[in-house]
Amino acid sequence: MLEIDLNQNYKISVKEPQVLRVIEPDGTLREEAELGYKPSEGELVKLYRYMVTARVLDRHALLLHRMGKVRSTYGPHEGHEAADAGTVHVLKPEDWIAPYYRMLTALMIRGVPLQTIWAKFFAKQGDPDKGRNLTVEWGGFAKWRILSVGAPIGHQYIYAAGFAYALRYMKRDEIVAAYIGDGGTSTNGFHTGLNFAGVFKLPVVFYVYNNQYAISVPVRRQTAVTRLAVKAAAYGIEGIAADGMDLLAVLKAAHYAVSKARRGEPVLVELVTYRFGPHTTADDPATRYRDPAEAEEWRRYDPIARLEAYFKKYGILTEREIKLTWEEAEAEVKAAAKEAESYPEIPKEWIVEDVYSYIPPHLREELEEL
Amino acid sequence: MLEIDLNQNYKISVKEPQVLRVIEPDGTLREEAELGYKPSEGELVKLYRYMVTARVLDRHALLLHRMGKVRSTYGPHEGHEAADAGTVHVLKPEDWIAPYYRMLTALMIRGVPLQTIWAKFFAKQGDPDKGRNLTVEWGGFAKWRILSVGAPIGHQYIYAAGFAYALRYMKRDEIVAAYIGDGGTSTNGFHTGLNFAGVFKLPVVFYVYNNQYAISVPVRRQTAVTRLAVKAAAYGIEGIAADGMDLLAVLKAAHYAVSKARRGEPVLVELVTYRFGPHTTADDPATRYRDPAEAEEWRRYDPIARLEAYFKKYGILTEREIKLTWEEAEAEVKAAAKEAESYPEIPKEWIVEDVYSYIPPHLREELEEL
Amino acid sequence: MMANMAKALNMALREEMERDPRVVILGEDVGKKGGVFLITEGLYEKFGPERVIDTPLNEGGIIGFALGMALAGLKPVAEIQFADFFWLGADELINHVAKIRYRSGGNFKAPLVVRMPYGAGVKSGLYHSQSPEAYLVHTPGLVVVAPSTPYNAKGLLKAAIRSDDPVVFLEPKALYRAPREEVPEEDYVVPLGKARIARGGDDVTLVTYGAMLPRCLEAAEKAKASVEVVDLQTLNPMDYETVIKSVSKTGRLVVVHDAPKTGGLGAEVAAIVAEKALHALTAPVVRVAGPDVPQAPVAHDDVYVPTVERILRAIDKVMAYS
Amino acid sequence: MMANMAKALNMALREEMERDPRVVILGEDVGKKGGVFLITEGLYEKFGPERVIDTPLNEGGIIGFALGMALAGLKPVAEIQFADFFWLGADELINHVAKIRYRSGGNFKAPLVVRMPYGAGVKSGLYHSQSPEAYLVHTPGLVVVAPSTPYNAKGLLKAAIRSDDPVVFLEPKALYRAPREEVPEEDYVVPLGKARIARGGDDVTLVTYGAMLPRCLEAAEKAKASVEVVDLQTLNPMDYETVIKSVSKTGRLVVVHDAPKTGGLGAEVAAIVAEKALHALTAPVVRVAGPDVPQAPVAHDDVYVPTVERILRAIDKVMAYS
Ligand SMILES: Cc1ncc(C[n+]2csc(CCOP(=O)(O)OP(=O)(O)O)c2C)c(N)n1
Ligand SMILES: Cc1ncc(C[n+]2csc(CCOP(=O)(O)OP(=O)(O)O)c2C)c(N)n1
Ligand SMILES: [Mg+2]
Ligand SMILES: [Mg+2]
Repeated sequence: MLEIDLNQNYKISVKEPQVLRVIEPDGTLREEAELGYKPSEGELVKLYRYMVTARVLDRHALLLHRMGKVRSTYGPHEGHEAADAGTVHVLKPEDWIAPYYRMLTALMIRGVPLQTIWAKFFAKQGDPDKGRNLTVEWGGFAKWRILSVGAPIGHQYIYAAGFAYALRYMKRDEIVAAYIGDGGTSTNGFHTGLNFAGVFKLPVVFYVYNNQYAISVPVRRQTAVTRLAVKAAAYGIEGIAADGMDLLAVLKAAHYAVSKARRGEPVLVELVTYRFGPHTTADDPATRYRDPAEAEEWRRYDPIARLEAYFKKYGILTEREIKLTWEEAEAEVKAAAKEAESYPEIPKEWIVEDVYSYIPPHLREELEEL
Repeated sequence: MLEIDLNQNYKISVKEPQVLRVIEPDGTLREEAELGYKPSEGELVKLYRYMVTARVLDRHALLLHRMGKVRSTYGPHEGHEAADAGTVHVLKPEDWIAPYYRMLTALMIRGVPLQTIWAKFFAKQGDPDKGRNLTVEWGGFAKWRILSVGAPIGHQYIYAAGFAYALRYMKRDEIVAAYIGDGGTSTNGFHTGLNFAGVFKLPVVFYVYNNQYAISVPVRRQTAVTRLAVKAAAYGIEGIAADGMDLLAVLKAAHYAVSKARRGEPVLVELVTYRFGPHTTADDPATRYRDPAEAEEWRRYDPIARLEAYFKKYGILTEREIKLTWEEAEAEVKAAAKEAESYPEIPKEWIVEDVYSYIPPHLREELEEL
Repeated sequence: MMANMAKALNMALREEMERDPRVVILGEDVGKKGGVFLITEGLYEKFGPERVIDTPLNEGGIIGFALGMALAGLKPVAEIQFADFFWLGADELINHVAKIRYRSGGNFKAPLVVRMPYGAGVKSGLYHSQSPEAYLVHTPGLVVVAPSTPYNAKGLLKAAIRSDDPVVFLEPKALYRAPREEVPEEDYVVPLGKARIARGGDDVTLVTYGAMLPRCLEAAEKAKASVEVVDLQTLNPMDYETVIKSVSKTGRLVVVHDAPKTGGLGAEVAAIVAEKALHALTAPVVRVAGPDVPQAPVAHDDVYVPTVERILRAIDKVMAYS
Repeated sequence: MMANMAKALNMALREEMERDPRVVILGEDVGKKGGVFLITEGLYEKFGPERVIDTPLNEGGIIGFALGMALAGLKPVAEIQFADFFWLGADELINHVAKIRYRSGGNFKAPLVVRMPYGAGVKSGLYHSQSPEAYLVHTPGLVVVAPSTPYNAKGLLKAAIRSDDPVVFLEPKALYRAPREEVPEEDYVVPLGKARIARGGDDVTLVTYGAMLPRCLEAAEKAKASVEVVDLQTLNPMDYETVIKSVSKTGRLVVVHDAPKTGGLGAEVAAIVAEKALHALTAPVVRVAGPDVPQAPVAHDDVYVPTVERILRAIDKVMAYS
């Protein structure tokens, strides 16, 4: 068959974005990436503290899971701290988060008490979810303006769009920050959330945490594109990418995206990061699908170590202050765990609550029989 | 809040493709669009005849629907003739079509007898679907290598990808041409079909018939992009666009796409066209959602009239030959309808066939009771 | 005024939108076109594009978007063009809408309505005829409603919109244009969760709902036996007490629906009676339902849908016992 | 060899892939990882990436892709990581896989297998615990299978792969690592469409399947009455004759499953008996099932899943009648 070609004009062409980076792995600020948005040193230090607390919490949760105290499976957060910190910090307190599951630092920043998180992990009273969910499902954190997420991946993108539509309809000046993983970009939720947001010009920022894997599936098996931000093209919205382990880059990208979203221009923001731990406590990457050397490579970019290097380099925090931060976090996290361990168990009767706005007769009958 | 901007380098950028056109509305060949792929005059005339037969069949089906002979609802084809003709012609007979519902010309080219189509429209014996489907659902046309399509929009894109994977796995040198409408681009089938095809580098050409509407919903309400081919960017595959009412442009674009697909490079091809009729016989655009003047505007681009102008201009067919073509088509279509009307009705017992590979006992019992 | 069911539903939507600015409508073609069955006719013109929203073609999108709206405090009424397409939004409906109150410990709720035309009887093949009520009833968290007359259609839809729980509202498309009846122009609701006795009788209890009601009434009329017809109206949570009361009186149960028999709602009704009122039964239970084939082949639409004759045969069958 | 169910399933897959090059596996993490429950462990290494295919994260994609493969003549075995996520592929499974033979007048067929771990009992919350069998059984065109032991797991999966019809294969994840039993390394199949008497008895018929079998056997063992346990194995088309034969002997029926009660498969079993063997019943039917709440809250997983005690109470209840 005769080979033919088409003039370039008749083909789409796409240019991938560069990945925004502000802090080099060794802590040096990049010159060409001068920040338009300048957080104060105080803000950065505050965010750093949250990141440290989240990491300590995360590691402690793994420990308590091994001891059988944290119920069900647990999904580690390590590597995502800067992405959470930067994206949540640029929100106003009235704004909403449509989370995905791996977002401990976000909870810290939103002010969820450590006890509440432990209560959830232990499935005890004090858990806003009433002990119904896995540790990785944040069902009932309405008080902190965190929308409800269940395990099936994707739905948060589309309900975030609907929620944002309603906010605008009610003339509330609030926006939604929605989150998903790289694996999640293959879902219908991703496709339809972005499509609706594009059509209705909704005040939503859509974040993709590209941590290189969906459980064992590497991102190159998830999609043929190499930069996930490119997917914005299909929805007529803007796409940008930033180093998700670089707090300053995340802040800058997120601030830009949020200010666009407030004007009714949704943005897709890819944050490039790495999942340092296993997918969950039920997973073992090293023996199955991932070369441990790879994780070591990525360790260079660790969001917390990087921030510490930056702080030290520019005299923002001393070695001692850093050490103290870790120690305080450790103490807080442990004290909270201890407190939550003493919370009462979830009573049996709660099983039939909240199915409906009332308890229908058949559920009362069924409860009797249990 | 401080307004900031990001350097262009950190944003994706997309260039829409131009829409390929070869024949001007008045029949003149465009100079700059010289064909790399040159069909013979004989081929073009043959395709033209199929297009005419399809249009006559389409109009006659509307008539017989009004008379109550064509069952259920009917979805007119008018405006899609060139898109079908060009895209099917470039396939080899061994290749497969994963159709959508509005594709009469494709059936003509694949050699489906008119009687068979009428049998289907009348829901009589001789219908490969055994009278089970709407006129717009092509369920059982395996003999003509047309895969099965039911009403729910989108699924054809994903099974086309799976089918193509299997072809390659079995080392069969065949490809799949899959079709969808502009409305269909919003579905999960579209999203996941293209995504899988991109990841697995499958021999599929994905056509989008952008006929400007999904029932009453205009394409600008379907998506924020203005050129649907751009959606290819999200899947790491190539996207091109052509005038879907210009047979030569369709042939050129389709030939290019097919030759890429044979090398394992899937392509998304947008064919820009118009749905001249109502969505189906149950629809009435003029009084509800579409200005009749708009359809008149688009009439300038009518694929058949355009081809006739081109034929006359370049001496390929005379006025008389054209007239004859219509008359012959008319006669054929009517004769076939008459024949099919005499086919026997579908027997009651068929209702329980083909649910499974055998008739299970409970279905035998249920049949008894009917 | 005299109205058919399509009009009655349209009245309900209009009145609720007038009453409560939080009520919005979304779906494919619900705007200028007024929906493919014209249930939303005139609402776009009256309430504008912000409240009557044509969406892109994605059922998961429609239901998920409605979920988001409901979480934010609106009262969305989503239309799925045909019930057969709710499968493309099954995750959103079954995994999220139905479970969000539960999974959030009551901290979120999703009081929305998903309207869907359902049922065979209009020769529309395998993808414009399905009756998915059994799937939905097996989903805790959803309220499932099926009106059967213009009067209860209006009253039930208004109740659904005012409900604090998510309601799937299954509209029997075969009855949209069935004969008109008097439908008050005033505000009224038909309460959710309550069956009604559509016709009194002593010998046989016919349990049905939605599209099958007229056929059941006709069969009851024609039968030699005295037939009581129970119209469930709300399919979940079901008013089983009304069913049991009736069967306790008649001793004979026939259930009629057009969804396929196996695993259909008839099974649940039969099971409840076999559990709670077995002693009252003088005859085996009979289910008159669609056969277990895809619902419903165009050429066999008439054969597929339960006919008055089949219902009468079932009545004769249970009357043979005493 | 001695094997648990996970291993038995792995053997079945391996043997079928060796026997027939048309058999391919696809799903999320089925490759190097061997699936989240390791059911496909070692197959990627043995058969390579063309036959053991990690897919992008889209259940409609997985099922739809498998459908395309089956149409072309392959024998795909698709894995849905948890049954709870089949909802994201419900259109592909219920509207297309199940109906393609019918809608094509027999000109196409889709002999594929969709494997899904299902069921509560492992404290995994609302989205890793669901038992969707009733939804699937209500879908003509699908064969629905649930193994209950390592032995029948292997034999049924092999039969499913060789079937000419699409099979949904529901794997009771709570039993994956339950005690091992002898599983022949030779080729054998357990035929589809046949129930088995897992334990003989005279007073009560316990009908169950999948994950609930061990609990039913334990209850039968402990009960004072003589209990016959029917293991359905294939849920649709169901071997109702075996059920009726047993109930005709015992006169008492208890059905046990962990899906929510309302509209569960227990309803269908009860209804069949109420239709075809009402005269044989000396006691009301009793269903022991999950309560009608999302399946299943982590903190209440133990309360949610039918316990041996609840089954024993049900046996006592029906034994009170004679
Ligand atoms: C719809 C759906 N399918 C499958 C799963 C099982 N699952 C849980 S997490 C996961 C991978 C998600 O990867 P990604 O989106 O990249 O997020 P990450 O875990 O890497 O943060 C999968 C497949 C699920 N939760 N939902
Ligand atoms: C999943 C699904 N949702 C809704 C419908 C109802 N429906 C039938 S055709 C149609 C519009 C399709 O528009 P498009 O894809 O542009 O194709 P066209 O009819 O314009 O050729 C809709 C909404 C459907 N068939 N399937
Ligand atoms: Mg990931
Ligand atoms: Mg269109």
